[in-house]
Amino acid sequence: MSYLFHTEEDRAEMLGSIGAESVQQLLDAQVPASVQLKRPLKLPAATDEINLTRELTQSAATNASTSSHVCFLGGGAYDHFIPAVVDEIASRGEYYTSYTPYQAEVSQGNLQVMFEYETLITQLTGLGVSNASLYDGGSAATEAVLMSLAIKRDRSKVITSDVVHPHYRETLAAYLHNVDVELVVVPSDDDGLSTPMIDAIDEQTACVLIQHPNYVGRLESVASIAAAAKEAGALTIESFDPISLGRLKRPGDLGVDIAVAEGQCLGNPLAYGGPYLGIMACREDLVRRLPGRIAGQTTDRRGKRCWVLTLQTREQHIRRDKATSNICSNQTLLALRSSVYLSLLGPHGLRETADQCIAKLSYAKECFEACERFEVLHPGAAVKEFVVRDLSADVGGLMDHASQSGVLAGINLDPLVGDSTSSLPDRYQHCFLVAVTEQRTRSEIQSLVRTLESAPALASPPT
Amino acid sequence: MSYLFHTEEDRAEMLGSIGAESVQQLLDAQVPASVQLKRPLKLPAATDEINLTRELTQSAATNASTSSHVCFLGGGAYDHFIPAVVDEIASRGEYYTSYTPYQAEVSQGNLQVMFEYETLITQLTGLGVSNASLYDGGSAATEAVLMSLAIKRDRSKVITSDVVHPHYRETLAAYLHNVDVELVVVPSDDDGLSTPMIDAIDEQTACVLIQHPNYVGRLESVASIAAAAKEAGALTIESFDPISLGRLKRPGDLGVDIAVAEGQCLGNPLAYGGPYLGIMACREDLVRRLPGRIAGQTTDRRGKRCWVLTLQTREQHIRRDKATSNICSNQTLLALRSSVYLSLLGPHGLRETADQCIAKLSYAKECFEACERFEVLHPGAAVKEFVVRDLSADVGGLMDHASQSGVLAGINLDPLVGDSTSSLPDRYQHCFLVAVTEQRTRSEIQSLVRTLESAPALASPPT
Amino acid sequence: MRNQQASQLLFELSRPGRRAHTFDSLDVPEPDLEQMFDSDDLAATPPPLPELAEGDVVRHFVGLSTLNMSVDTHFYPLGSCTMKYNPKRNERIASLPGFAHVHPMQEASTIQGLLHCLYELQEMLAEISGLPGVSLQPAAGAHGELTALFVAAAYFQSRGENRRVVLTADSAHGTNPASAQMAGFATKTVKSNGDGLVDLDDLKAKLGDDTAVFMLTNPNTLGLFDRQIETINHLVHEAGALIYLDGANMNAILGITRPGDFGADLMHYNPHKTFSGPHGGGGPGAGPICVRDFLAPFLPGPIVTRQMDDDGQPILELTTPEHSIGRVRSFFGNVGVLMRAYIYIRTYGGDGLRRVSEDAVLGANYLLSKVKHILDVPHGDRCMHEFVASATRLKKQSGLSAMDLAKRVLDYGFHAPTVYFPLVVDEAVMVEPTETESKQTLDAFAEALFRITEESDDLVHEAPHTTRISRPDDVAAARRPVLKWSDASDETATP
Amino acid sequence: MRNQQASQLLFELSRPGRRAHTFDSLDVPEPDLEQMFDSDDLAATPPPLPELAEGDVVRHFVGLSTLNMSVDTHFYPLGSCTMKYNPKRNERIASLPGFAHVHPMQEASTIQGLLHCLYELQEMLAEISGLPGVSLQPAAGAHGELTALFVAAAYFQSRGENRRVVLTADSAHGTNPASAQMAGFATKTVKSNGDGLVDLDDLKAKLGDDTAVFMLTNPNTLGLFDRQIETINHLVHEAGALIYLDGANMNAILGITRPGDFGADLMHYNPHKTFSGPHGGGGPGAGPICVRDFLAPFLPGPIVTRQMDDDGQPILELTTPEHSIGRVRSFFGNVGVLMRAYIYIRTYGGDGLRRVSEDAVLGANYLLSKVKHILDVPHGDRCMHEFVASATRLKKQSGLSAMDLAKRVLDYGFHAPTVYFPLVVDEAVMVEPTETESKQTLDAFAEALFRITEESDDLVHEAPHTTRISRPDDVAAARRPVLKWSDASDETATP
Ligand SMILES: Cc1ncc(COP(=O)(O)O)c(C=O)c1O
Ligand SMILES: Cc1ncc(COP(=O)(O)O)c(C=O)c1O
Repeated sequence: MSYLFHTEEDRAEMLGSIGAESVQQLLDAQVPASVQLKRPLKLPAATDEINLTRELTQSAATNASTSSHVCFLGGGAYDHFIPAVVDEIASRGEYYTSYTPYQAEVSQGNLQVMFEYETLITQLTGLGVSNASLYDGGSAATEAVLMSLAIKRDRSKVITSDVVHPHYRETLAAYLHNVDVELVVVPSDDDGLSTPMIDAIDEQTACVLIQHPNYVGRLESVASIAAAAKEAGALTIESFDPISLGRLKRPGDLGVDIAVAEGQCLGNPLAYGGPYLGIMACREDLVRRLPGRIAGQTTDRRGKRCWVLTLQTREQHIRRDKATSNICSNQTLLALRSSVYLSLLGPHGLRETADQCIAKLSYAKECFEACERFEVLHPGAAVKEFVVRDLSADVGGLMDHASQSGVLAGINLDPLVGDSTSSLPDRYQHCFLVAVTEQRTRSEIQSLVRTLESAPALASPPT
Repeated sequence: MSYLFHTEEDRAEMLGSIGAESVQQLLDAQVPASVQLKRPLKLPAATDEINLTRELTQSAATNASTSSHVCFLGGGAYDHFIPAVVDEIASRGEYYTSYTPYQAEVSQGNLQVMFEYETLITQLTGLGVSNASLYDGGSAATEAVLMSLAIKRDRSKVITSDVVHPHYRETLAAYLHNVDVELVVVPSDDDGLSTPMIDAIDEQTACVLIQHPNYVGRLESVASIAAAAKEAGALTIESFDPISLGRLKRPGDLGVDIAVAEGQCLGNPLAYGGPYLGIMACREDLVRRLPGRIAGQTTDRRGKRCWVLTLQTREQHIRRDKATSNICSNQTLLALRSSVYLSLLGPHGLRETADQCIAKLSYAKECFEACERFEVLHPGAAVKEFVVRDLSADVGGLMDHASQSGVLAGINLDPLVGDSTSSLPDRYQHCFLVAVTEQRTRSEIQSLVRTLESAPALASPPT
Repeated sequence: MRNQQASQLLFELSRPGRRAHTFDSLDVPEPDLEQMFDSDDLAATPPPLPELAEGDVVRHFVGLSTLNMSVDTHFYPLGSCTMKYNPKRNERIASLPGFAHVHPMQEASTIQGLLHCLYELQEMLAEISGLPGVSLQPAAGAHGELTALFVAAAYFQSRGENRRVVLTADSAHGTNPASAQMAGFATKTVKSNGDGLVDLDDLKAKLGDDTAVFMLTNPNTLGLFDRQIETINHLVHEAGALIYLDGANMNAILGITRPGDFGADLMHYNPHKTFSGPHGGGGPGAGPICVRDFLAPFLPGPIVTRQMDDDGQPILELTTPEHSIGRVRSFFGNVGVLMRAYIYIRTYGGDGLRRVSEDAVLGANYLLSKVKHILDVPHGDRCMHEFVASATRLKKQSGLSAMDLAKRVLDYGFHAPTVYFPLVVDEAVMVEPTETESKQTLDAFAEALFRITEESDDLVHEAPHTTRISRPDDVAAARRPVLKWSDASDETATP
Repeated sequence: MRNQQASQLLFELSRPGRRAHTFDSLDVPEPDLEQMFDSDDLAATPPPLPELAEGDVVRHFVGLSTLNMSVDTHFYPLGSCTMKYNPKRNERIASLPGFAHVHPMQEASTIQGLLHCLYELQEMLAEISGLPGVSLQPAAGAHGELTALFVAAAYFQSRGENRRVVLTADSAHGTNPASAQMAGFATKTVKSNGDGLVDLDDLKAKLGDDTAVFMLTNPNTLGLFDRQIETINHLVHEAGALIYLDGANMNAILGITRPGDFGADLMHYNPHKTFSGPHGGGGPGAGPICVRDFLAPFLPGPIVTRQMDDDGQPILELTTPEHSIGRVRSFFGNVGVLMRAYIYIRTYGGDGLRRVSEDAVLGANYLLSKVKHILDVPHGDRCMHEFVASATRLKKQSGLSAMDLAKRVLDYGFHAPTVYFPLVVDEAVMVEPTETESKQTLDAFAEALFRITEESDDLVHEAPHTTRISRPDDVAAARRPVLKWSDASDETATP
């Protein structure tokens, strides 16, 4: 039956050795009859590989995907190209069917990969130390805030901005709900920038959390904000876009203390939101408060260089309720994928990828700007995302229209506008967020704009 | 550039060590200027992975395939299910990027796989020995004939039948064209059986080549034919269908001397015809005339069981023009896939697969029989293929109609009917060959018949 | 047969100017970056990543992979981790573009097939647990614990109850107290009794008005089902608190008993354990949670719900529960892992899942029946899906620790059991064979343990002998952390 | 770290009743087989295949894979085999359902995308070779040789010429004479001269009225380009014979010189060498052939041709040449391998391919410049893409043979070079580094060779020491062949 091994003969022999009549007898001896389930589980019937493969292949084919549609969706998850090498490596059983490297002697592969990943992340961010991964960009941003609060024990204010990723802020709010911390979301200025945040920083501030480029694609004045935070004795957390660092300055070079990112863009499939990769790096002196596993270098009994999990006293399995975080399973396989991705790209490939995004985004912006119907909200520099306003249609309907023509045109920002801690400001009403990666072609961009332009307009535009 | 390694610095150092100014100088020293190409090759420009992947993914999507269409095509290549395990194993670099196991010490994986494959094939066929693979079913059938001719040096007649796979006969004819051998293609009887062949066997006959089930899906009287051949001192070669052996008697149990098969059905992708797997097994005493590589068991210097390429004096790299065949590269990776497939199926899975084919074929036959428009040519037992006649339409047009509705309905036999050595007899005019594998469902079969039934009929049916 | 270069680091293989990923020229105009960007924003040079050829990258990472033990290559009886066979069909199906290449911000209307699977998975998890409210959002078991505690906190808050304490068992996994602390609770530890079960007196003593949740692992980390469960259930609920079930050990009880039926109010699953999601060298996992109906309004959103359209056709939508705690991560959840769980459950069906647990219990008891002749097994000769032996006697007799034993096991071609966990057993050796190992393998493993106890102490002390490295110096690693390559010393190659 | 069970054979792992692949019940009526079939046709029991669980199968074959060296894991300088990096994008793209799951009997109208690629590949191969007629049908290099000889035979037959002899070089690969014999020709061997090139006098002596074809390898198996090529060309054609080029060494001359331009009338490619098709542990390969225009009518069919439809859109069709020899196998050809070649050529383009050959030549000459200080290299210090050294001096001095050297190389983590081929060099050591290896790797390999020559004779004689097995007894294997498992002795497991 499916993946089971024991033949009837095996079962009999095994029960004999145990000295039991049946497995039921073993269970009855342990599980009170009163709590045993007396009926079969009500689940769909067992299905063989042929039928399940057929059924789910057909089901998969009903979903729009980046294979069936041209994707301009972003907002923290991007349709960047995944080189074939990444899939080939990550599909090796020795990687994906192993556990956390608790026995270093038979886990040197995973441990070296983790050590290399950590090094790559420090190279990428310009910061001194990286952990071996967290769950995703959103929880990583939150863990960075918790880490800051632990470092700045006497401070209880966290400052962020309304152009930081709505999901990240919503996560942060959920985590902070039961603890005695004030979360201040500072409104961005008309240019979609978080600079006003500077004025909110005070002596009570443990940390500021900014995103660069921010959710609406704008480049923040990270260095100024970090300088102001430092001045006030607060820590600066930057949520960065890894691809953008092919061209933009690194967090470590901007005065940032803790850098976090969603690592999906580094060779990981979109997979409707996960598993993704939470990246986290920080100043070297903060390492003992860093959450998550860390691999480090040491030597074996024969003096040979090797790798181990280290600084484990930060972790839950040693320190229980005193740990820096509760994280146990992390995203090692995704960290592996990202290491392979970064190794393939190298410095020049990363720069070229960023530059291709910038060039194609610029072209897309121009195409929208050339169109009467649309307004590009924030002109100026951007790496892979920008906001377009269309007053002549319901944005949801517009996006539906496009997806029926095979284009995933953008993220409808209307549902994200509001006045909760996680909302976007009103300025983004009637807007959508367009992401352009290096994969998009000139003709795809042209057809995006053409498709949207041809969508029916509302009888009376909204006010 | 793509997969190259040398940096400019490397190049300079390497040239320095060689003592050459440039690679061009190295070339000029060896390749006469008169034959050097003075212009760049006229090939499409280099294309990066992103663009090539996009272009060819789009190109692939334009092809009908068993993923986009329901496939009832057979004729020696079948849409059997390929378990995920097969792909996973065969995509391991240690298998697919290694060479022929010339250094046994670092090739024990491939060698053991070959030895296991050979054993599996002997278990499957009931014959004493198997080689490690030939190119495909067609060339394997031909090699078996050449092998028979080499064994029966004093005989020069080869007998086969007009219901043996047309491609196999065409291949055989091409190979025999320059040698002094008479190829006799005996017409089948009205039931599509090759029994008349028996009367053609004589003292000059080196071998008979039959296919069972034959090209039109009929079960041959293999045992009688083999007995007659044996009586006349000739060898019997059976081209079998591996899946059918889940239910049918094995070649070795029918008195066959050499069994060959197309092994595509054992876990290998259709891939528009190749690479496929030529299976060949024979009586143990014929092994020294067997073409192709063979792995055998031996011990190492420490007495440990191990595997090597053996009986190499049959092969071209040792015996050159005295070899049993010229084959060098074979189909090891496909043999691996088939070994994994057979290991997963086991005796019961193979039987169940055959039985599901038989049941679904029977159902399909009934559906066609229930339809006035169609005639099922040969009633009676069949494993996975049968012939349908439609006098009311041009068969080519009928098949086109079906494929436009997402069904690859069958092989149009009209183009194969004729009077060359490789033709099918006239009885198969206006016919098509339908194959039904375990993958087909009741509703797919129903829609096959419905689709064909709904095809426009000819104004005046052919005569 | 080792490729010597494979022990080098990526950074040591790097050569300036070497390239793998290259690009065709742009098909759009090249913008003037200097003009477009503020010069303060631009980096003069890209990050100093290594420069490699594609062949370098492949050989490096393929080579490294061969230094790992894994379920695909070795028996991996790592207690508490349920290292069962990871089906290849799960990998293939979950990787189809229609599942794997779907953007998380796509509208529900464009992904009905996927949402159908996720909806069914919610229903399945509810049925298996006996708890009707399901959130697929958490990214791992620990994340599920945390999320459920947020839910519990919101629930009590909604009732105006100020319950600030979470009780955890001393045999619990470290994530339990860590999650409780992170969720803003104070923690108290409940002791185990001599049978390895919850010490009821201690539980009673610690339960009070301020108790929000008792976090229970059942079967617990000793592989024992707590037969006092009804009493526990009564006591905790009497005190007005909730029971949280750490579902890491669900592999023992699928279709046999349901957390909802034995008193749990909230729980998480580890689909990467119970439902064969591969562990990926440490992750990803997923941590879906199930809760009682009265807790469902507090679950994080979105959740997949089903409506009927005008034609009576089901339409799947994403909704957020009324009093939702919000969200605990970005986007929907670890869909890739969840899809594998879904495929796994579809493969077995209800009877099959029960059989999975039965075979897991059979295998563990069989191995226990052999191992008890080799090592002490302090908590009796019956267990559920795993058992915990102790190397204390061995340590006394020959100075060999659980660690020594574990290291020597590696030489026999098996991964080691979990050691030194749970903390309530000295020199713990925690063995979980899972249902996807043959009797032959279990016999060979028991035989290896036996042989090791007969071997010379030195041999075992110095183990492992056949692995790439001998025991690493953990102390030096922590004392003088080297956490990234700068120009770490190179390996020299001698065969 | 070796899993001991991995050395067992599938058949030894088998247990009656164990199952991997299982089936849902039939969705059509179950026929009565007894009634349907003649009882003579039915087997009482299915073939006695092994019975295994899915986990058995995976662990077994994954385990075995780790006993192979391969390009993905090791430098593999196996002369004549062009073990270059096998690009992963080729694997991914060729495996797309629209290429990999196409039935060979589909009508051309349903596979225009695929036929477009194959058509372009024909054009590319014609351009690279300078020979316009192309057949993609042959399944490997040797099969290409045979097919081309059939074409030559048909050509001469069409002219009424009775030419029954094929000349092959003494340095040629064994497939050359074997193919000639199989194609019905008599064979004669042409000697090499002292420079390792064709001995022109011997060629002249053997050329005659009865000569059909001279099979030439150029660059030859010594890695030398025959600079007498124009003379050879002249002599052979003067005699009314054709020149066949064994294209196994095309990796040396892409875009540098073309067989059609230096006199070849027919040739094969080995896309699994030159165009990066993986070797699969021995195959599959492909052996497309290119011929001069006057030979094209004899090629096997089908061939992809391009027509324009009424709208001027290209339509691809399958046609059979007018005087076709028929076919040499079933169906179209080894499309999976051909698609990889197509993708490879598209990746590099024309300039890129030339660079491939330049780097192959550079790498080989560089390695030669190092190795010549370690071993004798009888044919000078310049080569094309490979070179042949000789261990004769070593043998005289220390009794170490090419074989000993090769075995010891394995211990250094490299695959061995080809040894004892070509036959014209004593104790031949044939090294082909390919263009996809770094200078570091070449240096490490040369260093290993050097060290080996300094090592104690015994150490080298007894090599390899670090592999799974020591040297196998080939003689016993051939003398008492054990070619299948019956109940071959089991391995016992001691670490
Ligand atoms: C008993 C127990 N609880 C909780 C966890 C944490 O689960 P995860 O690693 O998925 O976060 C584990 C994992 O090892 C466990 O064994
Ligand atoms: C020089 C030469 N010719 C011909 C061949 C035969 O090619 P294949 O193995 O593809 O049949 C080879 C393969 O090793 C070769 O090296």
